[in-house]
Amino acid sequence: MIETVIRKRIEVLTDTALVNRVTSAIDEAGITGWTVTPVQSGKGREGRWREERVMGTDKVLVLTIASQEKAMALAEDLAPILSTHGLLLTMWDVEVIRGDRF
Amino acid sequence: MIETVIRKRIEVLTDTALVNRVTSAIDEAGITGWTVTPVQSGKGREGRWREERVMGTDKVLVLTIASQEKAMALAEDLAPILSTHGLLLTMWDVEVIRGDRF
Amino acid sequence: MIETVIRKRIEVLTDTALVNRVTSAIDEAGITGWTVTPVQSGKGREGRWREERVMGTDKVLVLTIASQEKAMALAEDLAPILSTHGLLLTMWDVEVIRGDRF
Amino acid sequence: MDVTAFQTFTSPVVLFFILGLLAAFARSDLAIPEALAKGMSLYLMAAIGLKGGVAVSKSGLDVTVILALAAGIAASFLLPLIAYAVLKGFGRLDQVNAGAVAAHYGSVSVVTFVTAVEIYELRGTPPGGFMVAVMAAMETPAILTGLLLARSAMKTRQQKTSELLHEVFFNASVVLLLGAFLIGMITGPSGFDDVAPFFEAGFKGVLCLFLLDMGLIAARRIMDTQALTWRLGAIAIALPLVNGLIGTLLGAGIGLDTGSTAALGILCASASYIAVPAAMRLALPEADPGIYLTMSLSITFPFNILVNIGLVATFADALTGRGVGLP
Amino acid sequence: MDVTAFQTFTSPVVLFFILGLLAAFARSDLAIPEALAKGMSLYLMAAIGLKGGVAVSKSGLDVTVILALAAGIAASFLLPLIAYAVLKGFGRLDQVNAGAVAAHYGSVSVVTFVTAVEIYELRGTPPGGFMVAVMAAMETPAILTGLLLARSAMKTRQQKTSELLHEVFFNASVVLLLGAFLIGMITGPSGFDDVAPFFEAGFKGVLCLFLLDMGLIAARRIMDTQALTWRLGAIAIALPLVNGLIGTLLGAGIGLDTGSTAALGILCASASYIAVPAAMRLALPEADPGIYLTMSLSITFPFNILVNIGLVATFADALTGRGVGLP
Amino acid sequence: MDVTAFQTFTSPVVLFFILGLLAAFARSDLAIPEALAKGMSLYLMAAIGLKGGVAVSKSGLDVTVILALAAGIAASFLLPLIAYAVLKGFGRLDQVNAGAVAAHYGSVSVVTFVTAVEIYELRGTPPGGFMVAVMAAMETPAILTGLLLARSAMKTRQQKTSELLHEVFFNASVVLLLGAFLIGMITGPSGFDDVAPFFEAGFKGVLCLFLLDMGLIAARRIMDTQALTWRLGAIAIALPLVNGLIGTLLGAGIGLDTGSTAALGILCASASYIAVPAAMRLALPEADPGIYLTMSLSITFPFNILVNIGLVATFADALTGRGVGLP
Ligand SMILES: Nc1ncnc2c1ncn2[C@@H]1O[C@H](COP(=O)(O)O)[C@@H](O)[C@H]1O
Ligand SMILES: Nc1ncnc2c1ncn2[C@@H]1O[C@H](COP(=O)(O)O)[C@@H](O)[C@H]1O
Ligand SMILES: Nc1ncnc2c1ncn2[C@@H]1O[C@H](COP(=O)(O)O)[C@@H](O)[C@H]1O
Ligand code: NA
Ligand code: NA
Ligand code: NA
Repeated sequence: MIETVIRKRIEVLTDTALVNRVTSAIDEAGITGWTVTPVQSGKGREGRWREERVMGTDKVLVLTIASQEKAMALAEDLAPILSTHGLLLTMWDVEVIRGDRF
Repeated sequence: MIETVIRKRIEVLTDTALVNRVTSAIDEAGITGWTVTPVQSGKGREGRWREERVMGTDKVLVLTIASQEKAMALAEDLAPILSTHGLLLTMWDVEVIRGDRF
Repeated sequence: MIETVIRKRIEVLTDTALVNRVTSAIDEAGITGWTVTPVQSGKGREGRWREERVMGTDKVLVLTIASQEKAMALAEDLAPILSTHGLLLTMWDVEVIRGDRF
Repeated sequence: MDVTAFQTFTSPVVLFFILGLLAAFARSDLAIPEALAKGMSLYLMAAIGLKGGVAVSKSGLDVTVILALAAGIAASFLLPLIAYAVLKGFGRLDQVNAGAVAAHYGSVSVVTFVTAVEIYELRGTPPGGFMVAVMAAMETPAILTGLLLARSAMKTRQQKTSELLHEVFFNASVVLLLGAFLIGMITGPSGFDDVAPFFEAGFKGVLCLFLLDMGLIAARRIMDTQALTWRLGAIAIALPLVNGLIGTLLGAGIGLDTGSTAALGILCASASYIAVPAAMRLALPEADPGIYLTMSLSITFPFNILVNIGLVATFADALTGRGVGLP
Repeated sequence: MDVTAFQTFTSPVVLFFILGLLAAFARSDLAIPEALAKGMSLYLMAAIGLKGGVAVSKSGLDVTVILALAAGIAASFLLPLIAYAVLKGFGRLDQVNAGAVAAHYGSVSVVTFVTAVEIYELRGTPPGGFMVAVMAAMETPAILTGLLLARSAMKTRQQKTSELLHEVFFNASVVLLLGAFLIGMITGPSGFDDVAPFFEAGFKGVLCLFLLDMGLIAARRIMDTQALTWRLGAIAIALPLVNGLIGTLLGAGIGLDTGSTAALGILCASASYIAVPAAMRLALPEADPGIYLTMSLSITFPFNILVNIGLVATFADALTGRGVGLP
Repeated sequence: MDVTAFQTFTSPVVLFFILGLLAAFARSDLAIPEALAKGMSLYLMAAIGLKGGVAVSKSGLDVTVILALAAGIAASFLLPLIAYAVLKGFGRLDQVNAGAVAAHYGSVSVVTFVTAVEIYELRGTPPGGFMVAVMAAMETPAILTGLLLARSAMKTRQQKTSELLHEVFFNASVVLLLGAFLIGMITGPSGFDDVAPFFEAGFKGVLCLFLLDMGLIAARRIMDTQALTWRLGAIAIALPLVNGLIGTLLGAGIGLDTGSTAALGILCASASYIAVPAAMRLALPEADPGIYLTMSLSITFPFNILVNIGLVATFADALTGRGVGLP
């Protein structure tokens, strides 16, 4: 049987304009990597956004796998801009294989 | 230390044609928002679908963060069309920051 | 109240070139289906990859819902190529409705 | 007919379609990005709409146009009835699936029409510009007939009728085709000149790449499908033959020129694979897309492109006396 | 003026914009894929840059060009001051939102400029090629003024100034416009001939599809918004009128020809909806995009396309004596 | 040579490439959407294939063509041997990475070829149409040599050979290039006329935007990479020089005209960055893409575009006696 370990998976929904800020926070937290996936549309307190990507208001989802401790450091670091910049952060426990990488 | 609270994350895989039905169910459940992410291809009981997006049979993933109670209301509301319309719904607990928003 | 059951959700980040290998492993594990979602960019031990999709080095995320047992069989099957081929596998428990399908 | 068939197979447009089919059968990884395929189909609809509108702004609307519109709408309403009977009887489909498939065969395929126009222009029998409006008018009536046929068997929460009608009348292709048609009528030939290098000169080249993609998709679908029986395969060949015949007779009957007669024939012969499947997903979710998409897209569409466009033209020649069409 | 207004509404470019507006209001699902829309805007910027550079390589740079650049930069720096006063006073916005909106109205909209050039060429008063460089130069100064106006009210972690300046000076549209302009100057008319079929012949057609998309987006946004008051709506009409007037006076004052005068007017009248919103997201995240995007994109942009391009032209005619422009 | 070098740097195609390099080095956010970049590369391959096929349908196939094909295939098989020796020795790579990189240098870059053809046409020495077939034939043999060289060091679960051969022979670019080539041969000049406005008139313009993207990608990769040593950088310049020399000698040796000789030279000089990396991901996952992509894409590709296309042409002139090529 292979062995799995528990790590945190963090997903941050962010404006494309802010993606560098999020990924550099990940780098600073000492996390090994991150992956950016596209987003199509959404609705929040500011109403719907849909086709505004021509206008530079499109969003992406940044996902990263990290140890509990680094994940909390990242969340701590991003917390102040979460509400001001309309970011959405969720995190949960996942099993990974070869957990020493993260 | 920042404080996190537990919320449900629900993801619904749905035909693009049905996305309005799903998002209005989310709105009706009183959930604050939702986010739509793209999907490329897949395989299910009906076989593979891959390049059929020109044909209006493409799918998307709708994700929403809600309280346990609202999440169950949403699941309840969508349950009848899950099998008839080929939707796929998964939900799990996540930690969020500023949980009062959801 | 609708009834939900617990299943495993597995997500594998993989080079587009290897997606057939991953999906056939899913098929062989007897899992009912899978869904492929796109990925935009990322950073790992090999550095950033961003715009190299013209070059055939783009990645996708393959997600599949399965019973605990089939999920472990899949993880077991993919384990040997995880590090050699730069795959990233995470899995966690989710609630699904109509769990008999999976 | 020999000439037509020959012309079909030396047209780059058709050859790119065949290349797509062969590449998919050889399991090549050749693929056109989704955004591009959608973009090309928007381009083709805008261009065909504009060209039709400009043509009508020159020729004016007359009684022939009204008759052609009426004939097209009637055909779209009624052709699903034949299809339904065959699908339930010979095809052994249940009521819901038979209704869903029937709707596809009453509606039309824009790309089949566009390819036919290209080939008919090469032959010297171009269809009238107003046939674009006929095509747009034929897209949706069949959906209503198909739903009526399937309805009594429907069990799930009903799609609100108003919602469905809205979806049907304001779907992207109807809006773009008719909108561009109107723009063409308003700007006329002089306004069109400005945009002609884009919408006219590029047209056939874009059609080549689009048909390459359609060939890839049609062939991949048929290789992946499990839903198709030989009976359904046979119907997917028979219906375009029969419907093409009916359409051509109808066109000749109301006095259309050769090219427009053939165009009405190919509109009746063609089956929708964009607008109708989208409507069926909403209104008849119990119907199996594996059946209706594979029939319309993987069998009827290639059959029309490779064989039936030529057959219908030959038949229209015979009925109208070739040379009547304005070259 | 009658002629101009009439020409505007028979131009396919404007008609496609109206089609987009109507389709969105009718809640049609017509949509242009994102990648395509981005691609079209890159194409338009490369083409307009190239054409401007080639024109300048023919005419050479002289004192008029320097004056036009100086006038454009000054306008971009100063126009936000007027806008800010109106937005805080009559518009009842707070300091941060007033500063953010003001930055949009000092900057420019590439597509408004491009559409105006098309229409002014039809009228026989084409603007000088150097106006492309003026447009590129006007994109960013307004951002700095807007930030200064909003700054004292900013509470969050400050964007590093160097980072922001970099973003502002190397943003995609400035780089592409100026880069293509330089390439046009280097290659000159002979080098441009090679690529003219792509960048020149296709231009108006691409603009049609792009404006179709802009119409869809502008109308959808205004239907979805909750942030807009009638006061802000009125300002979004008044500012392009006033700024257009100022710009036209400025152009005539420094002795530009009719077409270039009108072009400077429309640059002042237009509001950014790409570069400035992106900068505001970074530098003024507290400002509400629902306000600045809806004003610039859903009100000012359509008003400029449908009405103001014609008004500014008429005014420029009067000020410069029509016929001065080289047809 | 002066003339060639000068022409290279006033060609808009090359200038857009330089713009891309500079924009990326300045850390601008300019980017071409992925779908568009893929679409442009499909367009370029379809167009170059068609044009080659049409040219061959005019000139016919003769012994020269057979010789050129044989020479190209032999070069693709054998050039990796030289590369491998240098990479292991001077470059200090291990067996697996040396094999992987060697495969890239035996194969070809479609865009380098296409750019060279544009520039050679400007010089009055256009290569023969059959060189497109030579290019398609040279894409894959090198992959086999590279794998043989690396194989004994491979540890992981072997890719099934049949699977790999399939991937290699039916990969998208081979299928599209050869398919379009055959279509061009079948339809000939008359069939091509229909689609020429799209595939011919737009060609250089699309190439401009594509090279803009390539410049952005090449520069960003070299800024992000950590894998590159100065030894490998030097090899990435030396190999195209040596291979270009060998290819030109080969072309002159089998009696090709000036343009085709230079084209064979640049095919040998160019390194793959699409087909081969994809194959290596499958077959040699242990090899580091950071090495092979950075070398082929960020060093060899720009070197070929900016310098080597001109050098090879000059050398081909000398060997064949300029003026032999049909202008
Ligand atoms: N900790 C991480 N969290 C999320 N994605 C990651 C992480 N590490 C690596 N990745 C992704 O996996 C890819 C390959 O990683 P690597 O094998 O380390 O080069 C990267 O390009 C990222 O997209
Ligand atoms: N409850 C939610 N679940 C999922 N996504 C959300 C939720 N609320 C907001 N979002 C996303 O976050 C974006 C910004 O939200 P807001 O800050 O509320 O305007 C929205 O446009 C949505 O895409
Ligand atoms: N076990 C699964 N895991 C992930 N996605 C699935 C699974 N089963 C089905 N799907 C997705 O749901 C779609 C519809 O499935 P079905 O209703 O079985 O045809 C498929 O095309 C897949 O994209
Ligand atoms: Na039909
Ligand atoms: Na302005
Ligand atoms: Na080579």
